[in-house]
Amino acid sequence: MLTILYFARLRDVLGCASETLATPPATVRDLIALLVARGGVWQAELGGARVFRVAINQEMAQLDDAIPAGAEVAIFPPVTGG
Amino acid sequence: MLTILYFARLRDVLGCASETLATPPATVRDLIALLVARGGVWQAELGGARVFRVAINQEMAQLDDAIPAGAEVAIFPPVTGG
Amino acid sequence: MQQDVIRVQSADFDVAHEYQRLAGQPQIGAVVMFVGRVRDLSANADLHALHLEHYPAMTERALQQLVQAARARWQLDAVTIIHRVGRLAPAEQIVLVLTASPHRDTAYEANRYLMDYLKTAAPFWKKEITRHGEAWVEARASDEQARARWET
Amino acid sequence: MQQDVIRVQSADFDVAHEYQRLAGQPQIGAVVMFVGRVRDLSANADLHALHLEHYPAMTERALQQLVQAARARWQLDAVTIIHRVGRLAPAEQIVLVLTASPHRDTAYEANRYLMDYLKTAAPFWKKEITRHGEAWVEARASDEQARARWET
Repeated sequence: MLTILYFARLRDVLGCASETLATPPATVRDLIALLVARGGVWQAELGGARVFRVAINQEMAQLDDAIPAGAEVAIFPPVTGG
Repeated sequence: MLTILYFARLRDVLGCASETLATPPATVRDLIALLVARGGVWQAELGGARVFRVAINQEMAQLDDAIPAGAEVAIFPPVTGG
Repeated sequence: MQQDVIRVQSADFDVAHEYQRLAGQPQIGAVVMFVGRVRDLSANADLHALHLEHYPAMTERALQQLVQAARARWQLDAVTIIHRVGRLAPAEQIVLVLTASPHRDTAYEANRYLMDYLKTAAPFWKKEITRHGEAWVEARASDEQARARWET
Repeated sequence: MQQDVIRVQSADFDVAHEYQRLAGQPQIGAVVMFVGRVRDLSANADLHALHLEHYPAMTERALQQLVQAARARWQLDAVTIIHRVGRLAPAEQIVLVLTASPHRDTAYEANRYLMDYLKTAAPFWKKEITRHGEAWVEARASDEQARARWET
């Protein structure tokens, strides 16, 4: 199982703070493709037009990183703290 | 008339905190030559072996700067504050 | 002895208190403190507040890693990072980064390094609440460039 | 409105008090504070004290010129320079430089500029009083090099 968290502007635009997937994709790239396939705001936000970041188990991750079993994956806009 | 002030290590080595000259030299270079001519520690400190700084009327000065009438000239080691 | 303080909190912080913990340590020759504050540069005081959101499970871990990376580059006697979250009014404090070292160059550089990475690698997001509505702050290319300086 | 504080004093200073005067000013997004302190890196606590001498008629003038030079280079909301003189024990504070600006890069750079010039152009001299005797501190080439960076 995979938990996905969304933060900040992405959470607001997607209308979703968290969700779970019963059958997790193998990599971040696969996960993003699955989300983009939903179309609409999912495609608009994650389909290439806008920049976003991904963390796996609270560590910054890249598109080709594998998603381990039971992972917490977070998807969020570039950070703006400080 | 010219007032000369010495600070920090230079004052200690020269054994002099301040003095006055009745007939001031035209430039800093002339003043230093006059002091070096005293020989001994004066020559050792101001004759070229060691670095020192000069201020005229509380402004950093160069060797070729003219010394105005009634000036306060300060001679001191490179600063070490902060 | 490593003296690191890393905190994420909604409450305000007291710069004097954080500085005071370095008292009486003669190996510390230089302390640099950076305070980032809620700024409103508009002539009409348009900004009502910032809302600072973060990713709690990740934030402190990211800050810990950041401090360890700075310690790997520089000799530091103490590091403090405090970052606030929640609603913050104009002129309120957002972040404190304190670095203490025997040497001033080290204290300056480590401090700037920490801020440059904090701005690009720690999961905080700002939303502006103005008289015109609410809007998430967009990341700035200049912050990415500032971080990139350290990676050459 | 220029908000400069320039003081030379034997008394200690309070970083919190100096920072506090910036409270409630929403144009200030970034504050950098540098504190230089009496350091003793010897394993045996060799240093009894520093004695800080200065050239009173020149000191404040030199610091004023320094602040004006920084203001000519950067947009600064406030600058504070406080430098102590007299006898200072290990871990005591020597100097505070505070810079406030809308932008963090400006606050960092102006602060470092002020310290680099203060170290080479303001008439202060340090004498170390150790268990082995007294000795004037020699100027360091690295301080001259640090200043030279700003003159290219």
